[in-house]
Amino acid sequence: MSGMSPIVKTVTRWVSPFILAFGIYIALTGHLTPGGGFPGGVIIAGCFVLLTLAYGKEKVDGVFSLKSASVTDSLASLSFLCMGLLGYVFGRGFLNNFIQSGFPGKAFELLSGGNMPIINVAIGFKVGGSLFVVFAYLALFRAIEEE
Amino acid sequence: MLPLFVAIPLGVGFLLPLIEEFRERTRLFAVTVLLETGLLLALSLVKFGEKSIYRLGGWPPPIGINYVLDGLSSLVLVVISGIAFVTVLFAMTYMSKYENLGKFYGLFSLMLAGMYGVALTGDVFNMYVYLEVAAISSYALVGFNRGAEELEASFKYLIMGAVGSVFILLGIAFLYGSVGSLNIADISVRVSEVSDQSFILLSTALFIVGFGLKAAFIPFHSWLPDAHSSAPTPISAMLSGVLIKVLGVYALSRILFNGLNLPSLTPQLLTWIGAGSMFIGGMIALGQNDLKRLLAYSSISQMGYITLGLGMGGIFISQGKPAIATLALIGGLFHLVNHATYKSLLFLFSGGVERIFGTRDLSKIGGITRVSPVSGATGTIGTLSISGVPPFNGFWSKLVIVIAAIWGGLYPIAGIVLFTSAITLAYYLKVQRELFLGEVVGEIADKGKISPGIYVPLLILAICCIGLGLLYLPEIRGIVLKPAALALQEGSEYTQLVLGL
Amino acid sequence: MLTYLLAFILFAVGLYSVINKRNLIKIIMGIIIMEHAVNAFLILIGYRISGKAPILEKGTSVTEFVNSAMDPLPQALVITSIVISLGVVALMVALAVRLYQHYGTFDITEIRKLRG
Amino acid sequence: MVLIQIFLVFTIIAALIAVEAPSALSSIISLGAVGFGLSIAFLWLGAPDIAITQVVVEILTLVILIRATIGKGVTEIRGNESKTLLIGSLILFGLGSAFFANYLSAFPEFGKSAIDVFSETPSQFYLKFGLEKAGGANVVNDILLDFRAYDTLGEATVLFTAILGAITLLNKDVFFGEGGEK
Repeated sequence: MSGMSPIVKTVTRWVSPFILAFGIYIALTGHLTPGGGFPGGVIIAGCFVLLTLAYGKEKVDGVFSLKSASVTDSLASLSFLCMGLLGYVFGRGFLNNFIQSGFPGKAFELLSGGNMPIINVAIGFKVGGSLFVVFAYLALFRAIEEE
Repeated sequence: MLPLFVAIPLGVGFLLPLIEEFRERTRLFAVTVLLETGLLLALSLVKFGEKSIYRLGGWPPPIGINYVLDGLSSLVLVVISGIAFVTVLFAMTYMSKYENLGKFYGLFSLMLAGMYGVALTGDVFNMYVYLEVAAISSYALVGFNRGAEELEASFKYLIMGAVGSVFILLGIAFLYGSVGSLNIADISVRVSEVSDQSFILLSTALFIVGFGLKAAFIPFHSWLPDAHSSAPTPISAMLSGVLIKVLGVYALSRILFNGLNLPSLTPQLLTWIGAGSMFIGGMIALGQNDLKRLLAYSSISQMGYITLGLGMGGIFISQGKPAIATLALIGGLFHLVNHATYKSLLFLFSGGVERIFGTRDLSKIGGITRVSPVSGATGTIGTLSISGVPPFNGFWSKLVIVIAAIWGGLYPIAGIVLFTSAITLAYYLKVQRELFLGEVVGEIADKGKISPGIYVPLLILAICCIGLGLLYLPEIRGIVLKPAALALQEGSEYTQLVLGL
Repeated sequence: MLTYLLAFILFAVGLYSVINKRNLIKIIMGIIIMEHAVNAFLILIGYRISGKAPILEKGTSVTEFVNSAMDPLPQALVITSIVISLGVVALMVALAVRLYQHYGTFDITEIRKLRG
Repeated sequence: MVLIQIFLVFTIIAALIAVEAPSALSSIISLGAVGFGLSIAFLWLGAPDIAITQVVVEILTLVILIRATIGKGVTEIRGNESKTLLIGSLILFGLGSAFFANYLSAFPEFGKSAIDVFSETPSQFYLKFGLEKAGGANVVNDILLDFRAYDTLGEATVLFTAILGAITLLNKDVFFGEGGEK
């Protein structure tokens, strides 16, 4: 996979930061506006998929390798579980929204909803990482097949 | 304590692939999972017999999701943990030459988490989600060997399983549309207030098809023999031993008995599906030559016994014969426990046979008792229990089912059960003749010597096969099996426990 | 009423594809279509005539919101089920690609090595 | 309401084309039309969260499907389709529709959700106390991440499991067990 034409590469270079920022925005403000961790994560994954398609596997490897993607995947899943377990440790129950009951933010602001923005970001990373992993594996598999 | 049942396997399942990204530590993975299952076994034994609910996130039942621990779920928890522990003990030696074990044990752990989730949850949609966790990891595990046949079996299983899941989801959608709630206890309160039951019946039908696909009832069984014979041996033991029971029969009966208050005609339908699976599964098993395929078809047949017991219980409940209903339900659940032990024993044993001879074709091998007396003896105990020979546990559960059928006046059912027992005996006698007795046939591979790591799990399960016969004694039965049967029978008790009405 | 029925026709199209097609990719598509149909049905159940999205805006009173917002629970369920179906599709595609590597075809009748 | 029906009819037609189209690429693109049509319908049905999720998930599904099939010469494989199954499924579908036509009165009317029909449903609680108790203005996210967070944990696990399974199956490493690569 050597990548696509220079036009595609240039456009991708300009557009991808915005896509990434949009994905993070969608994930971060899920509790206020439509969106949330899942669509945000898929958009983040889509950004890297676009980069891979435009530039070819080898170029992207340095920025966002397969290994770092699957490490992100595992770590983000673990951090979601840990958020749940923290509630348990604090004696408020598994998956309790303990930050909301401790420090309720002002409604309609970013820092409201307690655990929710944190979990949303964790889910965003998780989904982004795992979907990029599966795409990259499929691409890799094709590359091996074509040899 | 209850969230730990799901949180520990989830944590291990997330962690092992992460460690494998950096280093392949086969021994560490196996020991971690062994410790995990051991811990969970201890936890489920400590919790046995307790009746409690746990509110996840602290929200009261109809609003949040809750765990329910009653007689039935604590029994199922012990079965899952016990079989998982023995299977991991076996896999430690058996799987040690494979690669990607971090992913293997990770998926195994996630499958466990899914099963615990299904066993504990008190919410229909949550049951669907965790059922998917367990099912998806089992699809991947079936194809773990990555040979052509394994992949094909896995694909077939995946398609059938996905269709089943879609049907279950559609059933949930109908149920939500007609009662407006997802909590099982809340549903059972609201269902009795709905005037026109036709959509409840429709969602019941969808549930029976969906869970029937997961449990491999007879018209939906075609994936099971392929999947169970292609999976790595420890996974076959898990799939046949617990997965189809938890995902199929347990989940279905939880929803039908506790949630929908047994809509009319469903008990009859369940009984006849059970009788059909039992009979047809047995007949097909009779013609099999591959040991694992024979065991797989016999699983279909034995699942029939369990479904039949539960269905008969439902019939007697609706006829107003509570005592006999309890007996029939006890029969079904007793058979569930027994089948879990001896079918995992036999699948693990078939793995040992494959190690010794390099093949599972019954016509090409024989005389295993002379090659390896210990595994021969344990295999004999397994076949004798499954065919229902008196001192072993399989006999007692079949006896309870037959007694319930006769007392309740369902003579044709009793006849079918007896006839199927005869068929079961016939095909296991064939296994006896071909595999255990006589001279050594077939080439013995180099690794013919069976190490303790392989036969110790077999011995544990064989001792369970003999020991579980004790559950027939009324005193022990009253402690272990009766609360489980009553959990299904007394729907109001369940509602009270969850909603605190 | 017709609206519910349309969701079911979509479901039937998916089921038809799963049951009747020999191409692995078409079978996968059938399952995707079935899942789409169930999601659509769930959303239709939660629909209220002239309702609004279940997102509070500054200044709306809660009672008015309760009377005018769509049912949020089916929407939450649908997000979950969309993601689950995405996972299942990824797994199915991985298996199909692997099977293609072994057999050189997506035709299911040529893949049948196993009995019954 | 008519608009929703038009969109649903559009998705049905797209689905039929996706199922019957001879070339792989055109049927995958028609499948995309099903997803995008539905996501517009979701927008009309007052579910923006799902519309967004549906769109992005659909794009990724299409990319994965095209990646998997392109260049493999997948054309329609015809002939020998089992007629009995087709007839059986048509009969089942007919029975289902007849059932619907007969008993539809038992189901809540279209346009009325569980909130209108039943009393004290969980949905009413979510709408009433979502902002106050969970703190998010988006009630769907309140449900996903607070009231039913356990479902979301399961959903994240499902995705993790599926991806782990997929990479296990795609892994090229040779292994030494019995069976093995043939």
